[in-house]
This record gives sequence, C-alpha cells and structure tokens, in this order.
Amino acid sequence: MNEPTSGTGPLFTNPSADEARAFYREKSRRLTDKIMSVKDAVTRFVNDGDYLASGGFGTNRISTAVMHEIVRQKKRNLMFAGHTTTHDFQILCAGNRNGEKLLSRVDSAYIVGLEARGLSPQARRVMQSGEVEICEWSNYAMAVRLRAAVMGLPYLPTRCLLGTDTFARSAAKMVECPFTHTRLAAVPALYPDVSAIHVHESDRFGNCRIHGITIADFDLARASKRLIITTERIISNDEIRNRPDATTIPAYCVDAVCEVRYGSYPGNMPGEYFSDERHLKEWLTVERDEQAYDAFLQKYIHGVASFEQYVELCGGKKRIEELRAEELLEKRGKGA
Amino acid sequence: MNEPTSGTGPLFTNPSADEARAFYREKSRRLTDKIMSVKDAVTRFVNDGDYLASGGFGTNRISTAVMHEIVRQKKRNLMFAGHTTTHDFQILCAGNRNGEKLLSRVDSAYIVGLEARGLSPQARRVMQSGEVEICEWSNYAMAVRLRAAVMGLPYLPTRCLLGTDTFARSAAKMVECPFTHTRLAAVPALYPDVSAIHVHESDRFGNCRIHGITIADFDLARASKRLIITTERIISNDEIRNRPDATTIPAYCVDAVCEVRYGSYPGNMPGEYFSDERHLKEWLTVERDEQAYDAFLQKYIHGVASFEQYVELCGGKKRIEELRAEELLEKRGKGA
Amino acid sequence: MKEYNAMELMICVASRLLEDGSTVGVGTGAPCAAAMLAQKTHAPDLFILFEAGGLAPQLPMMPISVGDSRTFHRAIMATSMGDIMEACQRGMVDYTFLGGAQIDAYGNLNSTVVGPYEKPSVRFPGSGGANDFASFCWRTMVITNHDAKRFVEKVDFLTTPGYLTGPGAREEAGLPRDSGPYRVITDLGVMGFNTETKRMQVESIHPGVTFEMIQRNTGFEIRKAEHIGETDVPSEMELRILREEVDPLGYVINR
Amino acid sequence: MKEYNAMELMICVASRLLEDGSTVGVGTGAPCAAAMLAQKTHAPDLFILFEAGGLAPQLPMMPISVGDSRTFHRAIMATSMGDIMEACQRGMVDYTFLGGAQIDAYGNLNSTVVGPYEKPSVRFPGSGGANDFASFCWRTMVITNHDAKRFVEKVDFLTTPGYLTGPGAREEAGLPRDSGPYRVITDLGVMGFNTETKRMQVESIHPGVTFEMIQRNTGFEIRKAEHIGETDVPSEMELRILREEVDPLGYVINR
Repeated sequence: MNEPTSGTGPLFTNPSADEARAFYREKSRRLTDKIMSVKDAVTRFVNDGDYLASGGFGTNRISTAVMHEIVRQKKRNLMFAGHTTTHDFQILCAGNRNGEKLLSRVDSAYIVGLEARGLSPQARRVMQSGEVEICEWSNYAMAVRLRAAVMGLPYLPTRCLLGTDTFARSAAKMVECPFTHTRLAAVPALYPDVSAIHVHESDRFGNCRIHGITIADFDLARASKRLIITTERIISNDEIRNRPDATTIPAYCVDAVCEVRYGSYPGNMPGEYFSDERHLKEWLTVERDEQAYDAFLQKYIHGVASFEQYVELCGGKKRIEELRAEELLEKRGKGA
Repeated sequence: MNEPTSGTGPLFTNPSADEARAFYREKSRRLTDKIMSVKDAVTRFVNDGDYLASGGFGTNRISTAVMHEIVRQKKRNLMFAGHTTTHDFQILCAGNRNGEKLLSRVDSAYIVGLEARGLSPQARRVMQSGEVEICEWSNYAMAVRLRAAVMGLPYLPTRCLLGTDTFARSAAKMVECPFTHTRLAAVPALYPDVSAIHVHESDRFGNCRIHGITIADFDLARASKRLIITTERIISNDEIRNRPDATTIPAYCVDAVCEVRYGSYPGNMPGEYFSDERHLKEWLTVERDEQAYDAFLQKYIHGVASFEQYVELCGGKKRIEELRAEELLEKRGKGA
Repeated sequence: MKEYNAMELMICVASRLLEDGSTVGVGTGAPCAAAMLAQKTHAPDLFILFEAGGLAPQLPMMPISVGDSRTFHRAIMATSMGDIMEACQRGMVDYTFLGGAQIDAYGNLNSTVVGPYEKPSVRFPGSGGANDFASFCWRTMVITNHDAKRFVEKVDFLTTPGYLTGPGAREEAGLPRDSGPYRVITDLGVMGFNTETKRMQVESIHPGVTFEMIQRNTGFEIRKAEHIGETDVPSEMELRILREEVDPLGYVINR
Repeated sequence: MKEYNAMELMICVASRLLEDGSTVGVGTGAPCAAAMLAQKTHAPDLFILFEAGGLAPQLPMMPISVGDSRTFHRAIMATSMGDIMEACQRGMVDYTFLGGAQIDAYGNLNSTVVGPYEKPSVRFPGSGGANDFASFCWRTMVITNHDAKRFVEKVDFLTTPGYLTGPGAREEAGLPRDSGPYRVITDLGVMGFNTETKRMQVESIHPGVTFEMIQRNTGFEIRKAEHIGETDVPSEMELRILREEVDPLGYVINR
C-alpha cells in the first residue's frame, strides 16, 4: 500500500502553539461585565475573513441567534469548522447567495445534511459549486484538532483517518510513534478566531453551565480565541460560586454574554424545548425553490431586527410551550 | 545545546495501544453488582507485580482503605504512579520494611513529601536506599501519560520536561511537530494495571460522582485496566440516571465498589471532612523512630481487620465530626 | 408466514447480532431500532453509546438526532464526544453500525461525494463520526439497500475504512489490530468477510431471494461463505415489539 | 520604622509584583499568602489557579494542600489538573511561584536530589507541578532564602527549567517562546534576569543589606541591574492585612 505521508487538503489556520500563546497572553482574564446584545457581539467579535466555529451538535444546543446575526450582518469570506454542523451550517449557507460569499473555506466533517431529515439543497449548492474551498476531516479528527489547541500544542496524534481518502483530502500528516513505531495520523491544532456556544446558564462574566451532554464545547470554548456565549438565563456570580463543580466554561474564555431565551430554536435545548421539526422541514423544503427561499430569508432573517422577532414569527411562546411539552415527554408526537 | 533525544529512565509498562485494546476488548461492560469488601477487592484485583495508581491528590480524596489493605495483605513488587502522591505513598512505603518489598518501581513526579507538612522519613529511606527503581516525571507529564491511555494512543506530545534533567531521567523521547517543526516531549501512554479511587457516591454497578475538583481521576479511571472504587455512600442506579451529567466515572471502568464511610481519612474529603493534621503529623513524627514506627504500623494497620477499626482508633465518629466542622468552616483551627 | 417488510427484516437480523453485555455505537434510524429491539428481546444489558455523548440511555423513543435529548435520557452518563470516541479508540466498544452511498468488496464506505472529488455529481454530508467509529470499534456493521450502484468495485471516495485494499492493509495503515467490517445487512441477505481474503461474502440469503439475485445486484464478484443458510425471518414477538414499542410511529420501519 | 520579619517582607514584595487582572498559578505557603495579599490590596481581580483544579477561589483561609477544599472554595470552577495545566500550556497564565533546594544563575531549579542522582544525600519530592508551571507560565517567580548553598553555580539536578544554559536555550529546547524566570525574591533582595545574558542580576536590595552581602551569599557571580534600588519596606496596611486577614494563625509568616 502506498500511504501518502501527508494529506493534500488545505490547512486554513496556523497550528503554531507559540502564535496562539502570543494571542492568549493579551486576552483579558478579568471578571468584567460582558453582557451585550447579539448584534453588538457579532459586530465586535466576528470579522470578515475569520475562522468561525459553532457549538452544540447541528440541531442541538446551537447558537441560532448568532448564526442569524452573522447572515444579517452580511459577514464575508468566513472559514468554518464543519464538525456535525447541520442547521447551523444551513443558516450560514444563506449568506452565499446572489454572488455574495459569507463562507469561503470549510473544514468538512459533517455538513450538507441534517441527519435523518435529509440533505439541505442550499448547503449542497454551496458545497458543490466550487466557490468554497474544502478540507476533509472526521468529527473526531476535528475534536482532536480542538483538543490540541486546548492543550496549547501544535498537533495531536490519532488513529482515525488512516488509510482513507478522508486522510488524503485532509491536511493531516502521518507520524510514527517513537515508542511503538506504529503509524498515527497527526492532526494540526485548530484555534478558531471566534466561536458561538449556547448554554443553559451564564453569569455576567461568562462563567457557564451546560446541562446534559457537552459534545465538543468544553474544548471549543477553550480553543477559541474569541467566544460569544448565548444563554437561556443569566444567573448571579454568587450562584456560580455556590456550585463550582457545575461550571463548564470559565469566564476567562468568554468575550460576550448574550441573554437569548430559546436561543437554540429551532434546535433542541436539553431540559428546555425539543427541536421544531416542522420549521426545520420548512427550511429544507423552501430551499428547493430559489424565489421562495429568498422570500423565506427575507421574512425570517433579513427582515427582522432580532432573534426574538424570529421566534415570534415561528409561533412564539405558544410554539415553544408545545416543544417544551415534547422535550419533557409530556406529549409524544412526530414533532409537529 | 546537546539535547538528548531520549530520556534514560526506565519505562515500566507497555505503552502499546493495541496491547491495551486486547485487554479492554475482554473487560466486562455489564451493569453487574460489584459491591464487595475492600479486603476482597484487594485480594481479587491487586496482584503482586502490578502497576498501581492512586486517585485524588496525596491527602485529598485518597482511597486510604485500599492503601492500608495493600500493606496489610503484604503485596509484593508493585510498580507505582507517583503523581502528587503524599500520604498514600507514605502508607505504601510501610510495606518496604524488614527486607520486604511492597514497592519495587516508582514513576516519580511528587513523592517523599507531604507538601508543606514536610518530608516523610520512611518514604525518603525507601527512595534513597536504591531498593526502588525510579523514573522521573512531572505531575502534568504523568497526567498526559494517563490521557494518552484514555485516548487509546501509545503516546502524546507535551511541552513540559523539555531541556531538563527531569527529561533526561524520564522515559520520554523528543519528537518534532510535523507541521511547525518545533520540538516536543513525547510521553508514553500509561495503562495502570489497577487503581483505587475514592468518590462521594457510587451505585452498585460503579457509576460514580465526585464533588469538587476531579484532579486526574476522570482520566485515571478510564486509563486503568482494573479499578477499585471506595465510596462514601452507595446510591441507587435510579439516582444516577436522574442526573446523568453528574456522573464522573461510568460503570464500565469499574471492577469493585466498596462502601467505605470516611474512606479518605486522614485525608480531606470535599464537603465531608477536612484532613486530620494531628494524625498526619503523628505519621511523620513516628517514622523517625524505627521501633515506634513498627509499633505504630502494628497498631493502626497490621493489627486491625479493617479500615473502620482504624478510624475508631483515631477517634472515630467524634473526631470525624470535628473534622467535618472544620471542613464546613464551622470551626477555624490549626487542624488539631 | 408473518408479513414484514425489508426494513423490518434488516432490523431484526441486525438486532440478533448484538450480544448481551456488549457495547454498540449507534446513530439514528435502523441501527438505533436494532439496538432498542435487542434490548427488549435477548440483550437487556446491551450498552448503547451515542457519538455526541449519550452513554447507556434508557431510550424513551427513537431519537431524531444523534445529539438530541433522547440520546441521554436516563443515561448512566451525559458526557462529551471526546469521551465517547476515546472509549472507542481505547477498545471498549464492540460494535458500530454505519451506512453510505457506496460500499466495496472490502467494506470500504463512501459518504462524501459521488463523481470526481473536484466536481462531484452529489456532495454528501461527509464522514461525520463514521470514519472514527469504523477505525476504532471492533466490528463494523452496515445496514443498507442492496443494488449494483451502491455495491461497487471501487468507491468514488473512501470516506470510512473497511479492510482497505485487503489482508493486512488496516494494520499497515496504523488502524487498530483485529478490527474491521463484520456484517453487511441488506434487503437481500447478510454478508460477512472472508477471513483470508477480507472480501465480502454471502453468509445468509433472505427468504425468496437467490444467490444469483445478490450477485446481480452487486457490482463486484461476490462468493458464498463456507456455510451459507437462509436468513431466519422475524419472529412474531420481534415484530410486535419493533412495531409497538421500538418504532410505534413508523419513523424507520414505514419510511 | 515598622517591625517586620524577612518572610513578611518577601511576601509583600511578591504581592506587589502581581498585577491586577493577571493570572497566577500558586502553591501553598508564601506564594499563596502573596496572592491573597495582592487581592486584598492592589489587585482585587487577581485570578488564582491551583494545580489540582481550583480556579479563582475566594480563599477563606490559607490552604494546607494544593488540592484541599479551600483551593476551590467558592471558585468559579472546580476542575481537573489537566484543565489547569492546559490553560498554562495554552498561554493563559501569567505568573507562577516556585521554590527549590537549589537555584542557579539562569534560574534553573532543583527539587529532586542533592548529591549524585544514583546515590543522593537527600531525595526531595521531585518536580510535582513545578516543571510544568515553569515550562508553561509566562513568568516564573521564586521565593526563597538566600545562601550560597542554595544559590549554586550548577544545580545537582535540573528539575525545573529556568533559562537552561542561557539565551535562546529555552526556545531551542522547544519551550514556549518568551517565557522564563522573572524575579527571585529572597531575604536579601530582589533579583531579575538580564535580557541579554539571561543571568540573574540584583534589581533591589532590602534595607540593611549590601550588594556585597548578596554576592557573598550567592554561589555564582551576580551583577547589578542597570537601575538598582532599595526595596520598599512593607506598608502598615500590608502588614496589617497580612497578619490579620491573610495569615492570622501565622502558618507562613511565623514559621
């Protein structure tokens, strides 16, 4: 077998730990009040050309409000970490329309699809058109890339990717274990410029609690140079300090704290509300028709001032109450 | 500078991930009742010649009962993971007396001392006598070695150890990052044969909760081939399942669950009782006098049938109540 | 004879392959239905893991997403993707179920692109956790429909490793020793892999199907296993539990 | 003039070096007292990390162990050693305080053995987290008594890296760029490191001490910094807070 020693995929960011350290050295560690609107957070912390990552798992505990705002503010030439990104990625793809280019480079582990719900026509258009540069990875490879960044290392070894075209089209390299002399895939550290994570509770400084599975967000929060938190609820610092082992993300990772009730909608938020399968289906359906899709985006994203208005348009409190009943297993239905 | 490319210290265990996988393949994943006595657990799961690791942090949330039982059962030729092991290590050193050799090889990051309390004369005797083979590491290097095992990898890179005699006397090797071409220390995976971890709560299957800092125990539990849990309290599996995000160690890591109230005594147990500084001082003092030390060991370890009797000898419930008041900051004293 | 559809048969067959006390990394859909059915029949101690962090949940219903709240409902632990994947890489996970747009004779899977990589005719979601699961878990199983477009001589893109180019190739690439594809369950039969050649072979044929039908719907040469049988049809109990308890709303079995 | 002992002076000097809003990885004893004093004087937003997992606690008293309950009392997070050390390795931690049995002109520390390694006259605990902190944190500070047995030309065992063999050596070894020893605070004065040579030099001399006394108690040639001054003595406020609030039982200051 002729194993390539190096994937030929593009490496979008610098894996140098010393470069990242120089950034982290200047990052504020102070417990200052970071509460602001999503609009301000995106204006201040998401720059054209940035490498962006999204927390949660595609339709679960995602920061929908930040994704919408990025589209609304017409950010340009973003790079993106596509590790099981489904509805979040689908939203961002709405910025690649009519010659405009919100996304220009994508690290791809799971994109285009919304799991069992099917593929997103718009995401497919974006990813097949050639307008976006792609590098291939697996979900865990992306998680390991973030872990390398968290550890302040330029790379980490792993046993995934090996022997496949996923490796060949990635930016990974082969290394040999100095002890066992076996082969491993080395993946470069990924330090995103900015990430958005939705959490259950945060204090005004950005000390956050996540209930349920944490997916890759413990690491994503620490690996990201800038971090926007949207939270279901603001709680006091006193409450955080009363149960320090309940904290998932410490304030020194965080740049902005935005209180966004129902902020994962139409995604699932554990213990709060289930995903709105009806609305997600509307997205998938409307994307098939270019004109209807433009009208849809105008209605739900460009034509509204904030995420709260979007939730209102989708049925508001009443709809959320239905999804809450579903989440709490008070009603069993097909999600409609 | 003439950097050695390889430390000259002895590597005590096999870092091969495939060897470890072959073991884990056979390890039971079933939720079976694992409750047993400490005596039975040590008899069944600690073998002469094993590589042993101890959870917690020296005098904090340590599994004192298991350490005592290992000494009582006169296990022989153990290897040991010395990552900030203080009182736990001091106990084991009691097995290296009168020509007997409980410990024969030690990975050393922090041993001999009990932090600000001073050095243990007995631990120093053992470690200076030449009877124990030593390999040098730092605390984090040991933590990374466990992390490599958790990840099922033969090694991980790190930026500690570099440039020092600690590296030169370790079993680490230099590697170059394939992306940045900078130097890193590669540390070999450490898969302990058996570990003992003391926790706050466990169900009968071994699903455990730890309150407060977890130190390196999330990883130690997963890296260990066999795991003995001592727990302050047995709780129901139902309670575990009601709050799955409170679990730290899942049952499939665990081989034995031993209910040992006050099981970290004379160490600190967060939220339960503070360390018994008076008794720890007695240990440090009595070790200076060989005869008094033998009598001390006879009284507290060899002459008792179980850890419960030891706690009784040390003042029992009454002493624990004092330490509990201290832990809860109801009394401020010099720990006496 | 009991009435059942192809999906029901595939789920029942898959379910029987999961031993009690074993660990399985599953996604949504048929694999999850198979695991739930196994728990409700012969394997109450089957230990289910979801990629996003759900560890041994008591599933109240079929999850919609691998990361939704159902996947850690009354779990023994709600953890991270890293913790799950590390358990797999460490060798703690026995089985996984995967799918794909294409599969070849060595069980290699494609879920990235059909057509040339630079100008694909279809872009699929990509590996997701499939490459990881197939690299780390001991035995990979595939549930898929059987047709010559899907069972191809060479996958357009090797997303997820089977036996790669044949005997020894996984080990040479650095993949864990003794791991690899185990069963491919289709609407026509159950395929395994020859221990010597590592090529796909037919282990059992579903009722009403012939070996020739399988060969005709397979884009590479496929042989028979030494002992080949007819697939056991779903029992009444299996069907009842599958329809009434596992998938009462027909998410999977009536798709 | 106010009465104070050498330890009190060292703690006050160390405390003043900690800027508000910075992060510091500390152990027990004098470093912890210095950090607590800083929080109660000029640096209320000083962010303290303990190696075992305590993140920004509100310390109710001096901890006895780096891992005891005090170290995460009303912390913003009670986490793991890995999380703390990773924050350091990532470059999020500005200062650390260390000690040792020996220190050389480049700030290298020995806390492993005195005498030959194979047959030591004394075995000390070893690195603990010292090697890690000194490798990862931006600026290492040392609080120690000053005598020629301790300040040696060559440490018997280089446990914890200072500037190793001099300019460029840390970077060549692979240690993080721009990190290294910053200040050595003793009972005689405050030492820094020359930017060119990376050798220890005297930055300020304590009241009643002469440069010659420092040289006599230093086992290697030590020079003066370009601007050398007299150390500011502890203020009454510092002493009051140190004695009444930080260490009322005299764990550290009356040892």
